[in-house]
Amino acid sequence: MVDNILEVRNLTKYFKTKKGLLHAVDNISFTLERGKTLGIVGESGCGKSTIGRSILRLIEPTSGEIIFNGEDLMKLNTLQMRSMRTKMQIIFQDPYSSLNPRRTVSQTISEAIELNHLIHDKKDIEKRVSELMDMVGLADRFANSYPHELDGGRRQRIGIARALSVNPEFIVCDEPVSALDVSIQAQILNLLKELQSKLKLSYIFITHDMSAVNYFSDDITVMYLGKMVEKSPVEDLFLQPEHPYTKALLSAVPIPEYHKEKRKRIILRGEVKSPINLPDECRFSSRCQEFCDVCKGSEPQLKEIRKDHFVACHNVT
Amino acid sequence: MKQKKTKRRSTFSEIWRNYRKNFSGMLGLMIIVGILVTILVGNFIYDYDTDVIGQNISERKQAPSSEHLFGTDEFGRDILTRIIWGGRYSLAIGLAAVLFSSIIGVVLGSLAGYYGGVIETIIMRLADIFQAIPAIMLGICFVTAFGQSIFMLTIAVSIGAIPAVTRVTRASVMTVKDMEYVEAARAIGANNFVIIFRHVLLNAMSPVIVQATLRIGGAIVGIAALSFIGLGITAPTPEWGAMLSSARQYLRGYDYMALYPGLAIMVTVLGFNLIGDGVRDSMDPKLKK
Amino acid sequence: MYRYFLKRLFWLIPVMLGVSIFIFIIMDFFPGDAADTVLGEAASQEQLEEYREAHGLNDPVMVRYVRYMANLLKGDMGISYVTGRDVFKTYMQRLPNTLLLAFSGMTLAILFSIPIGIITALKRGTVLDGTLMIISLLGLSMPLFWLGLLLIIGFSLNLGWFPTGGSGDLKHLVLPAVTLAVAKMAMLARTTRSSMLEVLNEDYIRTARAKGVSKRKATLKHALRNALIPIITVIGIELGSSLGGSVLCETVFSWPGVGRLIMDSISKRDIPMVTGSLILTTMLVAFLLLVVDIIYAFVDPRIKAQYQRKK
Amino acid sequence: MDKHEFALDVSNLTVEYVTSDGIVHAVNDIDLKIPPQKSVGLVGETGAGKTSTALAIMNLIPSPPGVIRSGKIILNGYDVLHMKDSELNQVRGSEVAMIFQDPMTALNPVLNIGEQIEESILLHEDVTRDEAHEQACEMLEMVGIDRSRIYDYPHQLSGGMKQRVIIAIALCCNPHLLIADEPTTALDVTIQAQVLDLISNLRDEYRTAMLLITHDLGIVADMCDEVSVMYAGRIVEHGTVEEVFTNTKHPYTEGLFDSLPKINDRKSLLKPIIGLMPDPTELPEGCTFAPRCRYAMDKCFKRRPSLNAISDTHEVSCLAYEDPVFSIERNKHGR
Repeated sequence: MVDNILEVRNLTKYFKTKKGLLHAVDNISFTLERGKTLGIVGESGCGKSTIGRSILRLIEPTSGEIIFNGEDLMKLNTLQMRSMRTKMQIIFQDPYSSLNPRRTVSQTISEAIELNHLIHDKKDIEKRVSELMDMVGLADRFANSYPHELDGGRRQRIGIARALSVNPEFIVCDEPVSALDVSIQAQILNLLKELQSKLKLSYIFITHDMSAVNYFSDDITVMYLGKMVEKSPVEDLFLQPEHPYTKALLSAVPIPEYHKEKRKRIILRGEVKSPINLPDECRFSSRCQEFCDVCKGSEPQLKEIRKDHFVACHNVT
Repeated sequence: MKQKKTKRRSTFSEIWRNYRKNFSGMLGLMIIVGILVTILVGNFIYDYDTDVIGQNISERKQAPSSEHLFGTDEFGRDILTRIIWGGRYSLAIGLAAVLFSSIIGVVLGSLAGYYGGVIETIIMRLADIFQAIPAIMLGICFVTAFGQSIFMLTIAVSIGAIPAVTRVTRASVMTVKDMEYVEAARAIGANNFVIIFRHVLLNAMSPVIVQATLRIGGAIVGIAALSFIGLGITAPTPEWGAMLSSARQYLRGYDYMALYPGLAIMVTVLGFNLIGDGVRDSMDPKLKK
Repeated sequence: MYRYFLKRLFWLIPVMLGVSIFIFIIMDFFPGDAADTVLGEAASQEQLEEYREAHGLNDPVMVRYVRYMANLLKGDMGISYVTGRDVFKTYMQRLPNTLLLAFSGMTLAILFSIPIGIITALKRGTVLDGTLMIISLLGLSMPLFWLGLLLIIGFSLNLGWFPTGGSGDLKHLVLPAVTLAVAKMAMLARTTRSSMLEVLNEDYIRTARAKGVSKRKATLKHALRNALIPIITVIGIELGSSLGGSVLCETVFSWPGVGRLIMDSISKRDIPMVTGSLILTTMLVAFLLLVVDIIYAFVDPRIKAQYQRKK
Repeated sequence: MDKHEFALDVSNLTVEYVTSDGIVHAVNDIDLKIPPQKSVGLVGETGAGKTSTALAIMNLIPSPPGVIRSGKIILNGYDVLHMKDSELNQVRGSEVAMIFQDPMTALNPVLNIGEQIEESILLHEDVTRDEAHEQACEMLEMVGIDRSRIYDYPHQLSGGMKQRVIIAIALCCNPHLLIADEPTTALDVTIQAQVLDLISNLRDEYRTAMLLITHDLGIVADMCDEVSVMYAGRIVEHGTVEEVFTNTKHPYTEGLFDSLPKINDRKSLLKPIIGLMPDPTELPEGCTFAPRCRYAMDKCFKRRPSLNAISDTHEVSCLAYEDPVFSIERNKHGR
């Protein structure tokens, strides 16, 4: 029996805009095994961040079920949801806008402990804060610093400590390293990995960086314009990508190795479709290198083509 | 690794640190402190009934001299004394008016910005209506309708500014509301109260404070203007605008009577404008290098 | 574009309704009423009451408002209590004077302030910048009515170049227009400067410079047009305030404009005149701001695109 | 050989920013040479001084607060730092052109893209307005945008298209040197591939030399012939791409490689560089990388290394190589 910490079924989020309905997330389903990491990759505007926020109901999903530890989060009221968020947390992309500039490091880290009445004694809270800071590799002397006095890497550590402060079992990492420099990225990725094994955390790892997701995740889903186009264990996806978009995405990643000949790349043409009022056809058809008549007919559904490997493409069977 | 010092520094002291480096801001602060001290000292050395409003026909309309530095008015009262005494009205009403309009505007603007929807529509339409009527007309009508008490004057001067404050606050709150740290606060279980006060309002206040400091000068001119057209503080109370108004009849030959009260207004307003510029420069991160 | 204009014009209706209700209510608080004004102090209590009853002055304020608005829609704004003349006609007689003053003041301000703003932005941190900015700060801090008095003392009484007040030929216009222009000039120069400074730091200025555009041309062609939006806003607001708020300038120079009309009517408790004038002035200002909005679209294609999408 | 040996020859360039918090030492005494038609990558992290170097080459360092303290920049024979403004304006855009990092803000929002391309042509070529317009249309097609869009405004284009318009502006006067400052950092991966592909095709066609500034070693591997690695305002290693990638010499370069997750080897562990880049207002006395370097010795904290040649084309700035047997780990275990 597999122990799933999270199961998302038919998650959908539409935003109402002046021009029409914006399909941010369209009918997404996946499961996350306890202690594992699910990577969600895709380019800007594909809805990956909306998924992360919808799971915590920071954004109210339009429809769908989010089953966390066997309980459907969509059925909880605001208060119940608030206490449920001690089990699930989120780490944000931008280490600048994700910290309140007027709160010190210790104020930011201790806020959740106080709000949720996890620890009552002031001394114990202090102790817990310094324990958390230690855990994420922040020296104690920064406790009274303000975020603007610190660099991006340290700020991201504060964000991680804030998320850990409520002892969560599950964390959504929303592009946690995209805004950081290469050498700092590696520091943070290693920290997150280390914390995962130490605290038995389950992650959803949202990113646009294929190498990072490969390093970090067990399973992976590829998103395009709010739809899941491919889903599989990481090794399988990188060895044998099936969806034309995944193939293009993988071939587009620059590889930092010397190669005599120019690498062959799939260069996509055309423009990304507008996510508003989408017609009933494959969303990738405007840029697809394997486009044919079937693609215009209807929207492809996810099919299992190998064990655990799902693809949504008319041309893949 | 070298230990990098991290001083504990609050945002307020950070702003003050920037402000101190601002030459014109410090100049403005010096002007205003100087004026405040003069008014305070004047309060003790001049007696209202004899020195300020007491008439002295024998010394009417004397040009500036060593005895009367700014000369005397048509009732023989020393103009310098009256200017010093009159400063309290300008400053008190000016500051009170800005405080009043800021409080009302911030409350309305925050409600509109944070909650949106119907509340926002109602508040912003009301702001449209009040902004459509020219501010000075609004003040004039208000004083005519409700009387010329100090309280009503304060409201008359501030009422025209409320829509602008509301707009600025709303825009700022809307920007801050979308910041990720507000979302993070929600994610760790903060309720609306905590979010509004701890995370949104404090961070949304900079533009409001900047705007408020820049508006003090305008409020002081506002009260002087009302007095000038006879709707503000009335004789014999010495108010700068009222003094200018009565000096109008004596422009020919006694122009010094119109000179000094206006100069007092200008210097005061200049002081506050300099402070306002300084505050803006030290609070606006865009101008920081 | 055209449809957007109509839509915005349509939007003005609720705002103007709100404005008129507000004005009507505040007029209700004015001390004294038509009976007092028309019959004078000699009238007895009975006569006053009789008059009030006959003219519906004892009706609730909302009833009177509806009656007023019904008349207004027929184009009838009532008759002045004091002069007995038609409110609308009286207002329209005064309006050209106010428009003349406001527009000449504004033109003067624009002619000087925008070049000053551009020069100070380009020469940021130099002595020239400092001097011009201090002068403009002085201009901004100077109360308009005091400046008016100083100009009268200097140019009318001492030099005798211009009349002290009243209207008539061009000479009468000079001092009030200059007075009005000075404060606006200060405001506009400062706005131009800060707006230019902001724009000059933009990436696209660097792009232009990188392709070999000279500094002068980058400023005048690339920066100014982008900086123009806040400048136009301020011009609009200032023009609006000088239409509605010219009371002070008109008082100092006895200029027979709308502001003086409203002030005189207020002091004489001529409520129909005040109500009508305020409503008309407000409409004028609102319409002006609408025109400013339309001008934006010509300057900034992004805004134009927004308008067009709303078709 | 061309009449000039190098498309770009920078020597001893030092750029500082004088701020109220102290002097920011952005670029410290660097040399940079680009042979005609070659492409050199300038790699480094945020704050390494890459953009300042690029702006100095254009002589467009914002001043104040920026000051070019010393150095010589010879751009295809032109001494950029000692030219009159009017002459400089002739060089910019025709001899050297630049592509900027953020396509969202690099185009003027109130001018249509046609006007912005034509402007450059009219400035540098003796053509009529109509001819310039026609050339602009051709350029637009060259970068893969339909000529019917010439009257579009920037806000009507996607990010990738905007960057292509910027490329069109840069290349329309056939410059000898193209400076591309993080040209794809703001773009999605698939769009990045499009834009890089376009740049390298056009560069081949126009035979333009290129200085490619980036933080992404992968892009360097695809696009460049030589690479300079920059750290805290200094160049710490320079060589051909092959040398630097397969025979890495500087510990910082090694750290950069070890910080990257490998797309085809997910099991390999990341070995991040410890610590942070030093504050550019107070650079350490010795080697600027010493505080973060795992090979650092006492002398590294005291003495500043200079860039020494290892082979004809490979240079490294590291004191450890005074010991002839020293080698860094990356090369010991193979790639």
